[in-house]
Amino acid sequence: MNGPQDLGGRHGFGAVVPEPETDRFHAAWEKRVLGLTLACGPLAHWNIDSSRHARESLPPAIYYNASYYEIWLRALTNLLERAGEIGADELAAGHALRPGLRPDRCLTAADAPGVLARGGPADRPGPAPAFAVGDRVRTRNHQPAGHTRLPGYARGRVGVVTAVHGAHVFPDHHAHSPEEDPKPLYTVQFDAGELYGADADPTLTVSIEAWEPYLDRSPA
Amino acid sequence: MNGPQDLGGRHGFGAVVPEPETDRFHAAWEKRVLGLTLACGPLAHWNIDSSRHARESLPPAIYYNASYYEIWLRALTNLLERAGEIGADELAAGHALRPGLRPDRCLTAADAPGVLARGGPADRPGPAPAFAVGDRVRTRNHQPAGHTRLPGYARGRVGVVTAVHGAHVFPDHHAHSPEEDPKPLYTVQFDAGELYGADADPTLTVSIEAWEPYLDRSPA
Amino acid sequence: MHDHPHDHAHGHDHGHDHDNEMDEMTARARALETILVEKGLVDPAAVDAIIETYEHQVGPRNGASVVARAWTDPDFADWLRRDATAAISSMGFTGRQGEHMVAVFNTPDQHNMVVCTLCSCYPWPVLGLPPTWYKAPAYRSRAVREPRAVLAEFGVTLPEGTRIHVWDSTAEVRYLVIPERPAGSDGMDAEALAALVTRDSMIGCGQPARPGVAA
Amino acid sequence: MHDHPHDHAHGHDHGHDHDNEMDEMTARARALETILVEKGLVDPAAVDAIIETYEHQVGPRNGASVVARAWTDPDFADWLRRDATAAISSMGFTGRQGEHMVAVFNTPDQHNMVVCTLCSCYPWPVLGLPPTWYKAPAYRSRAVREPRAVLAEFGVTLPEGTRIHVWDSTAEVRYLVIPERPAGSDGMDAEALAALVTRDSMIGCGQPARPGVAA
Repeated sequence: MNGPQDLGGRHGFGAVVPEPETDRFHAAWEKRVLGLTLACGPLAHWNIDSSRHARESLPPAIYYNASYYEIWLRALTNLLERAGEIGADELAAGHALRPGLRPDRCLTAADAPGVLARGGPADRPGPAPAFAVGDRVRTRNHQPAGHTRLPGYARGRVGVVTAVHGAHVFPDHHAHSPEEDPKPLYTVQFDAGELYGADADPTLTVSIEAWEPYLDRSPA
Repeated sequence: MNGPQDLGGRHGFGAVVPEPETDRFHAAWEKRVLGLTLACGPLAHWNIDSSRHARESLPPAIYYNASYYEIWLRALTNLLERAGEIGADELAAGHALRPGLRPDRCLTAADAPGVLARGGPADRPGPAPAFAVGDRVRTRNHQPAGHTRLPGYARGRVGVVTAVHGAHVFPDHHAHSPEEDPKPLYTVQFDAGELYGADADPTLTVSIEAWEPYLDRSPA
Repeated sequence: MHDHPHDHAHGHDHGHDHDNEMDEMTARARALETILVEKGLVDPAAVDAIIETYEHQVGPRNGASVVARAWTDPDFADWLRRDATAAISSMGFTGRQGEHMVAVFNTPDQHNMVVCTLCSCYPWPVLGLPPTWYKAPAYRSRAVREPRAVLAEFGVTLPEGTRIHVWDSTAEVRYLVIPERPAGSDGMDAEALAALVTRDSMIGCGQPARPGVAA
Repeated sequence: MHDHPHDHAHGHDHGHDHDNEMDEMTARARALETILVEKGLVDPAAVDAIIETYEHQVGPRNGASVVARAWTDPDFADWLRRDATAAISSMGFTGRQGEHMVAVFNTPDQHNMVVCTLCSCYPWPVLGLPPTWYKAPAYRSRAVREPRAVLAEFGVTLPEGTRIHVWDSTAEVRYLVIPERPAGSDGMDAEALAALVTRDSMIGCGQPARPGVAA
């Protein structure tokens, strides 16, 4: 979606403010939000793509005024409501008014480190790639109302495939369905002039990862 | 600029809320902001293009949380500060602390209706048009950091010229300079499929006005 | 999470229900006006005159009279098609935000809608000041992409096959939609017809009222 | 105009200076946790364990040891180039947000920078949690378009002719920048070298410290 998350190449957001490497959190609630978000994953009501979609579906007026942990908390709340695990009445009360749906899946403290250390790879058996390293491709004018990982600034642009990663879970599908629908994934590299036109930095190259349905072969 | 004003085709802004035709204003301050904005025009510190640029230069977090009259008030304040007519100290004090620079240009009540009724046409003597009605053109990948009136959704797209309006003041230049730099202006019409790709409404055609520097001839 | 300003951004756009913010906006606007008046840069009577113009004089009844005349006077309709700026000016409607007018005529095959995706461009001399929704992100983002969904929110459903042309006002050209004359209005005079013409129908977000139904 | 939340959106992103909001966020987070714990969906001890992992165990010193080894062990550097996931995993750094690693090596001719324009993708097993700026709109919007201006805000100036490659993490592939080994570090062992490697240098927004200058 052409939502608030699609930030590459946009103007008006001001200066970057560096921060010390030793800063981990800026408030205790941020830690709880991190922990809650990761602890709720094993409830298996959503996947990484649908959770990203929940974040980018926040209204732009909210998204641009929120810190990232606030975005996480709002999206987590929305995901839990949609899953039927919590209700607006419970949020207003600050207490559970009904039992949970999947307490059997509750992550234990003992299991937590193992879950984090295992992670969740996204590569899958899937179709053979249509493109090879060195191929010229043009990204499609792909801008669905739903989730996508093709950023707006790289839409309809000609680039070169620089890596083939095998088939990976396809987010455009997986954000809206339990089906993983694996598609070949590529790294595609663009000259900045192709992305931004006349006043681009001539020394800049940008690459994205792009799934095969984002791409068409481009004449040399 | 790829700023918060560039809204065409973006997602996430929710439903349109109609309102009665008899609603003119929603608060008394809105009237004053309208009046102040128009009354400050004759001070001639800025033009319509630089005032639009002042509005779109507000940070997205502010722009998307503000009503349009709030956007006007913020932009007017910024323009007056930049012109040196007011200072942050005066805004804090709520009173003038120095004389104005151009009180000689102050719009009188007697002159106001005439100024509004005259308006300010944007057509000028200028270069002959390079394109004619029926020509196929492609909009450029034109996305300057400064002001432009080529919306992002219509960038790099093929359309047809449906009207030639003569030369008009060129906003991309005029927003940043007193020079009007007139350029031929066209109406260019696009099929929605060209703008939005696969899931576009097949019954939809969209047209924009485009100045000649936004356009290249496109092969048929 | 300060839900007050954020979650209610929408209500805020309408400005009805936020007394605190209203007070703050009132204070800001008043402070700026005070400073400008004290500096001699603004005459409050000129501000009053501008408000009077757009609150009570220049509004959508101007456009409605243009539309009604187009429905009843074929020569005027032709003139509107050829040179809307001149035709509209001949009725006394001129000035700011109406310097370069184009009239677009709805037909059974094509519906026209007007938007300014980049700001709030709108034909003031014929329609007055734009409504809040016209300037808000929801309309500006969606009109050029999903006009049928937008129309549904205005209670308008077009036949499936009708083509929609959306005019994005990116320059100083301003558009006036001339809706189709409603069925059952034969024999009505221009004044009666003008009463059927709604503001929204001249933006392309509504239809004229039918005779016998209040506009 | 409620400047508190709006004008301070930026400070808010940093969360240092807004006690009121902080309190509201604390209340919201606490309410949600209470509900989830009461429902048996979340074990607060598991939340503690997750926080402990990313607050005290998994952080940029992991990445620094990878970089230092790459500087001192050519076979390992080759392995990193060929299969960073395996090479990094061999040092015990695995898991969430590090499942598919790619190491990109700075050279005198090319500087590498990493961003996630669409959200906050970041190689947690080697760098820990991303800093606030990495997740904020300013960095996400500008890194792919004007990286030199962004680098200047980090105090980094590259020679004019240096090419910059910005890697936008749009999938589950995660990038680790291997900066150039600083001059004057000959003879230092891996542990001493790792102390020179800053977090920002592994994102491409900084350079390693020079020997004798605190990292």
